[in-house]
Amino acid sequence: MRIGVFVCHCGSNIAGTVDCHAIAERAAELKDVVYTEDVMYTCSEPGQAGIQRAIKEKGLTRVVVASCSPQMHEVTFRRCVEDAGLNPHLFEMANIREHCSWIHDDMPRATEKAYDIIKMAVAKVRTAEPLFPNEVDVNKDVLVIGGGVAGIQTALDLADAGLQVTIVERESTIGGTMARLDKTFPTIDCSACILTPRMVDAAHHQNIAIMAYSEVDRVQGYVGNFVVDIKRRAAMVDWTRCIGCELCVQKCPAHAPDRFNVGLAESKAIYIPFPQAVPKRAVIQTEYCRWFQQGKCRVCSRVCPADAIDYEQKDTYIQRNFGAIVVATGMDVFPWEEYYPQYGGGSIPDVISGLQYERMLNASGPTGGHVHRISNHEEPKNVVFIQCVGSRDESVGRPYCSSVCCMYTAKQAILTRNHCGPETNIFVFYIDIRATGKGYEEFIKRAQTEFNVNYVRGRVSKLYEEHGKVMVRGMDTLLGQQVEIPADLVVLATGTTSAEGAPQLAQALNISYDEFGFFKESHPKLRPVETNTAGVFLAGACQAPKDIPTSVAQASGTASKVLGLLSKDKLKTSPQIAVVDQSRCVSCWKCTDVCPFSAPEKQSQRDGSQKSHIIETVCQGCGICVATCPVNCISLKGFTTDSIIDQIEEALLA
Amino acid sequence: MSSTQDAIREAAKNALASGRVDYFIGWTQGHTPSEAIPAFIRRPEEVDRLIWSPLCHHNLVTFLKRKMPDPPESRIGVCVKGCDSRTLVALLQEGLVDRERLYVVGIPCAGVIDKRLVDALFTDEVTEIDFEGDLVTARTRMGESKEFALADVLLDQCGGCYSPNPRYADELVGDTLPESQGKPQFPGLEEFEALDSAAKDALLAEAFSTCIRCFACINVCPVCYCWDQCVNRSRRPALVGQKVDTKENTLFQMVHMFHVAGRCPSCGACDRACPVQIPLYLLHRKMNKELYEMLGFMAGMDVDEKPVFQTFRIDDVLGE
Amino acid sequence: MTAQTETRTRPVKVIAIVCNWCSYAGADGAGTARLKQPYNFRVLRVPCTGRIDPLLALKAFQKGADGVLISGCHPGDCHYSEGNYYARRKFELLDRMLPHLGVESQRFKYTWVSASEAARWQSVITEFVGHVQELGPREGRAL
Amino acid sequence: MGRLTYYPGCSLRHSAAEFDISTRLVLHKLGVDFVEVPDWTCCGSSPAHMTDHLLAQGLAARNLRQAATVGDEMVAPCPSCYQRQKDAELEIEEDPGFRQTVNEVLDLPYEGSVRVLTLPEVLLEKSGVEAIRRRVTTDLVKLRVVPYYGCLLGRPSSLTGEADEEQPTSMDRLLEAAGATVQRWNYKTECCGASVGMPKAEIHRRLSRKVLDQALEAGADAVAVACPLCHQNLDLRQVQINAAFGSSYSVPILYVTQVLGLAFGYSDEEMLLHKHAVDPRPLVAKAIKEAVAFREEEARLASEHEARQKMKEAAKQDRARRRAGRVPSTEEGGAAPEEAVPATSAHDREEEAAG
Amino acid sequence: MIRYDSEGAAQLRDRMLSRVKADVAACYQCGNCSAGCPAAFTFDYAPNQIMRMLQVGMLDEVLASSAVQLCVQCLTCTSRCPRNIDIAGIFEDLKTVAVAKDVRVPEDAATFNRVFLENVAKYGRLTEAMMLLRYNLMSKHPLNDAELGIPMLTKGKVEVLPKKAAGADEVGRIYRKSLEKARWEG
Repeated sequence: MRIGVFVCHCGSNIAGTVDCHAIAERAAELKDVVYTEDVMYTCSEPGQAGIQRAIKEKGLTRVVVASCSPQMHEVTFRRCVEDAGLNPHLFEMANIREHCSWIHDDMPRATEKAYDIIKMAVAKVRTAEPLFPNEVDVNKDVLVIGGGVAGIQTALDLADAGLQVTIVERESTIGGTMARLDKTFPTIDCSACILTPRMVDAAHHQNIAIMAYSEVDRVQGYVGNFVVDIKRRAAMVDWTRCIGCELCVQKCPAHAPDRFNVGLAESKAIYIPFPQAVPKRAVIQTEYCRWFQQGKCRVCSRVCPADAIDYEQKDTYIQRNFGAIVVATGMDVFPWEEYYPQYGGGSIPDVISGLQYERMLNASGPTGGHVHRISNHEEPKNVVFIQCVGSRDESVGRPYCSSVCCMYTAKQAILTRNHCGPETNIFVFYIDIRATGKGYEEFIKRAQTEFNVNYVRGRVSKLYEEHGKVMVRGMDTLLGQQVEIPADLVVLATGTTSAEGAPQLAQALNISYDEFGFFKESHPKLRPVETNTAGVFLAGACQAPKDIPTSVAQASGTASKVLGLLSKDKLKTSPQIAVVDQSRCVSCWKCTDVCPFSAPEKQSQRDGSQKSHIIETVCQGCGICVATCPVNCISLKGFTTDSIIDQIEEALLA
Repeated sequence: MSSTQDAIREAAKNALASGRVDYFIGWTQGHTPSEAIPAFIRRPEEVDRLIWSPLCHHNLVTFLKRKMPDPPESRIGVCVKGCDSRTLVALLQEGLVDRERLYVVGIPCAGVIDKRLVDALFTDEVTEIDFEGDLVTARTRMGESKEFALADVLLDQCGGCYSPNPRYADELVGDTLPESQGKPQFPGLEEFEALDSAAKDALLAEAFSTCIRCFACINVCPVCYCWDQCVNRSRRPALVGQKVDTKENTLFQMVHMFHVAGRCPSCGACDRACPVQIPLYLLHRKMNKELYEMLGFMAGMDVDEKPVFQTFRIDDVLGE
Repeated sequence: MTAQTETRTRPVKVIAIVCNWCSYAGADGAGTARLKQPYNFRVLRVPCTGRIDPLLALKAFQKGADGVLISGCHPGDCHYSEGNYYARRKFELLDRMLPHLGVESQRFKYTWVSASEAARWQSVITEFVGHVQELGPREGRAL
Repeated sequence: MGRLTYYPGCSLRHSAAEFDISTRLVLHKLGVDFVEVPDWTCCGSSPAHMTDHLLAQGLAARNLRQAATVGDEMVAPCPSCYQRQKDAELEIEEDPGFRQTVNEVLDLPYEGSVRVLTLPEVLLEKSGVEAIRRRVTTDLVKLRVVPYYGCLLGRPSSLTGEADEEQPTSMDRLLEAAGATVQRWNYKTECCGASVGMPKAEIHRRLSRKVLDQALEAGADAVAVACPLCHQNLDLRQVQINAAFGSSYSVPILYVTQVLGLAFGYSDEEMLLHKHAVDPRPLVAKAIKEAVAFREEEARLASEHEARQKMKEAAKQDRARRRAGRVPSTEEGGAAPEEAVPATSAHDREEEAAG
Repeated sequence: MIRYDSEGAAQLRDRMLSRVKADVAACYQCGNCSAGCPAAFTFDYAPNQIMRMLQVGMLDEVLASSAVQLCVQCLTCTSRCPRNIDIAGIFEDLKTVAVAKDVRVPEDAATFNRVFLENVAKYGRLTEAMMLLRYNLMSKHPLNDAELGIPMLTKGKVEVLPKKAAGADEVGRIYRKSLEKARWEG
């Protein structure tokens, strides 16, 4: 056995706290280590070439690179040693950056620790065995969860490339948040004019199937072979018959809050969110329907020309197979009413959210695009915008920046000027203005100059009603003065949160999410659209708050990643899976009890007995069976019990 | 007592005569009337060898575990006491014995004798133990004789026994005893629990230092069935070192303890089998107490249940 | 300084066995954020806490570890769906039994740190190593 | 041991005697057992904690120690006293080292653990909304009040047990249980400026004026408070406010316990209403009188409604009888069912007139 | 022009972290504390400006400010701070620093506090009339609140002849011991 150890300086990232040269020299004394070297950047082209040269010239049979986290560069170095003719699993990484140099500052102690980490890696690689991947067939259909602008973009890109795509959308129409917006920044072009053609494209694309009013219920399987149960919610309307004529909506006598218009108007119990809905199909909201609540009415059933109403409809479940899954579940608006009692908590009618204001500005919205006070329908003289409501506010548990509010507030302020004329005073309370996109800063400047919007630097502490006005008590921190504005309309730049149910979906998909419910990408810079679960990808605001340009760009990036994955007919599976030493198996079947994937099976032996056998393509390599097997006859390749014990011993050896 | 014994003989005779079983496992008298030993009865005529008395402490379920019975297809009758039955249930829970090939004779048991307590009362070898109601008379080879109350020489776990009646049986002989009420008792732990960490460490070190790795505890354990493949014998993986010293011996015992966790009902067979008198009951019973407090779980109570570590509940209230 | 006081004051050795998907990534995150941590712990990466046999923790103590930390994904978030649920039961039992095996309860901990909880990793490992250091190096005999 | 102790504090002894008396009477009426903290002394609020931390906690700890000799809970009606003692309770409980430090300045050490409660907490926990409602004898429905919590009864919510520091609800619930009409307003927790009241009159005048203004804006006739300092600022100093701003406020300021007491049937004298600078007695008398009239009117309307319902029911039965009668015999036959309806209605009207 | 005092700033930050568990460095100057402050109109510096001064170590200027003395401790700033900083706690601590350092501020809070506490130290319980009288004398506003005197007296709201409470002597000792300690440690 000939082990080579390469210690990376990572510029000063490691060498700043760890004496890389010294530990490279010391490592040469370790058993079986025949070659060591410290390198400025191991991952660089010359760094990798050096490793390959050493493998050939020194006849190395195992390689350890002490550098960053394996999550960063394990793949890189495995490919590197493979290109030099070594099995990629005869390589081990020692993480002396994230787990050592970056968390310490005392060089002697950090160096000692780094050396221990290298010893552990050497111990592990010593018992490593060459591993070879299996190949499985790939299903080339793609599931896109969420039909907002990101989901639509990914679906169209994939469908144009020839893949079959299914969009599963929770609402009865695709379109997502963007469908509710009036204009988009920084161009002030009409949101619907951009989006609805794309919605129609998706609906008409021969490679796209849209399953609206449906939810992902359960996900099984693995990359290339996901098995997904989809729940189609009962719409109480037979969509194969419904023609979207809206006759039922016109005649329905039962009123319901209009969710699409964020409560600014009323809708009917039978409901089509907006005229350009795709698919344009009606849904009965049973909690408001007279038939379901009181057992009388059935007006919709009588007026429907297509005989589509079906009061007996039940949720249905279908199972489909996919090779890859794109999550594009988008965002929700921060529920400010629950968190900001100092702003009236929703009890002051003339204090509205940014999304409500979008609907108010919209020509096809509930006010026909007329800006007025909610309380008395008068045109407002003083309009106040308050930024960072539900963003950058730890007192409501939202420390992050929602990234879109500065821009949409500027847009809304400009539109307010257009709608209300020059006499209206427009104020924007801001803390910092974040205008980092193309043309964004210029847009803000136009708001301030061309549209005469008064930007006030400071937060608003309280809103209260007085003499028919909404009193805005704020601070102009640049003047060092408290300010009070008697406002007619207050628009809160409500921040973004993850979509409702995001954690549950993440759990079904086995992907990570942060404390706010945003899904976690595999690496923020190097793998921004992948997740840690192979075959599951992210697009749009479900990963972090994003504006439309960024969501769409990411969606196309996601599509290219999916295409890359599905361009192959077979996928290599990870060889780091469990394997049974049948000569030692005592057939206790505990492994079959605990495996989440049903990978262990009973295999008949020549002597008539049965022994456990693990189906290689099903095993995901978690190792639960390994820890459960009483005789330890199952071992997890790459993480054998002996290798763990060896590492523990090395770590504890003085 | 003798009526129970007769009933066992009757059950065995019927099972053998009808061809229901190939052989029947019960207890018979050992070399002297001071002990009972397991008996394998193959013919109806032999059933009179079977006995029942508080000397019948052996857990016969041990003979049903993996690689036993021999030959594998044989059908077997077996006697189980309340505590024995729970080990049988544990095997049934895992599907490791075929209940179709078993004929289980269940015996409600009011407690068995801890022979070690009797031996301790004499300097000479006890060769004869008689029972008369609650009175026990023991005689030695030299003829010394003492009388004492049965309750004084029962196994400590028998007092406050939680399952005196078998949890699983095809036929029940003798009168059922009142089921215990309330929480299960885990006797004999108070003194140990009260020790501080260092004292416990010292106590265990002393106890395990004498272990000779004879595997008696493991072989006699009815729910420990890996035989030659036991990880304690394994050199690869080298979880337990083959060196006989305190540290390795402790780990050796830990392997047994953690491997039977969730399936061990504290029947005490290991404890009685140990030739160097390591108090094996102590940690096993302590573990079962913790498991009870942790999940409200007791091993081998219900055939339809899964052993706790082969399943989970999402809403387990454990940890943070 | 006598030999005895030397052993009593030497830095303790802590083994942290963590799952690849959550806690290892959380520790990586802590590194990326330059969150300072104690020197005397060593991280061992396994795919899932479900992979960790409680006996491995005992093995670590037997081999001279002064503390053992197990950390994985939060219940419900396991990359393999269920691994940490099994682990939770096993390590709860170990946690309860260790004090009776002569290992003070502060020397063992099992917990959950997600990939996004860099700060939590820092506080978990700092507190744990701190508690172990308070108890000092183990001079156990049985384990 | 195990008893609730009562810490009146300096204000309640004199300037807010009516708060003290009404609190004692209300607790007594509700059957809440309590005993006064023996030999209590000033809690030091607010100068002590703005002067020295140890001094502040020492003064509070002395009272906790005194309370511990007779009980394990302490209610301090004055929110200021409450905050000081609660703060000391928490810091001493959390940090044994600090307990040691505090004990060094005390004559005798404090080793107990007394839980300090706000007055609304005690009323809601030890008695509850239902019990209060049951004991109401005087109808205060025409007494329109706004509950004014001020700073220290709601903030910080971690200390006061309120769910929300911007929108506390404990006083609302108490006043509603007493039968008063509680108006919604935005000034529940705005500061009246009391703690610097004496040194900087300007602050409290402006703030208190705003409170009075908002109360009137909300349609209230009176402000209910649970703090002697708030009371002093709003009531006693209303004259100063009027002088300073040329206003003519005359808003009665009632302690929440006075409202409860009045509802329980205690008299104006028992509730010491005469002690207030802005005399609340005319308002209270008017409200009680209006309530009586209102209830009478309500009862009248209800009985009328009931009578109408009865008649409708009778008419319905009548119709049903006739309709049923029509099938077997056609002798009545001439009367078409269409005609039967107006006939019944006329009958209804007669009966109504008779009723 | 000012020069930043990094060392002083670090010391101040540490003090607030240990005494109030509040990190002044977390302040991002949104001004919410100032916006909601009921007393800020009388301050020379708005609360957010005080926070900024603390961030750069301007302790002397902060202690000399009227803002610290005039803070009414209503906790509005603390409860609404988007960075969860206990601003009122910081102000309270600053008041004690001012007392310990015997900083003279042309506002009367310190005098009021001293008169109040000395009264309590003497009688055990606050005797409002005596305190008022003394305060008005010491602060040289003999007629301050005079219009209240009559209603207070007639309404029976003042105790005319103060009595010493049973625990008064101990209270006096607490007062002296605490301040003694503060002087030594300050």
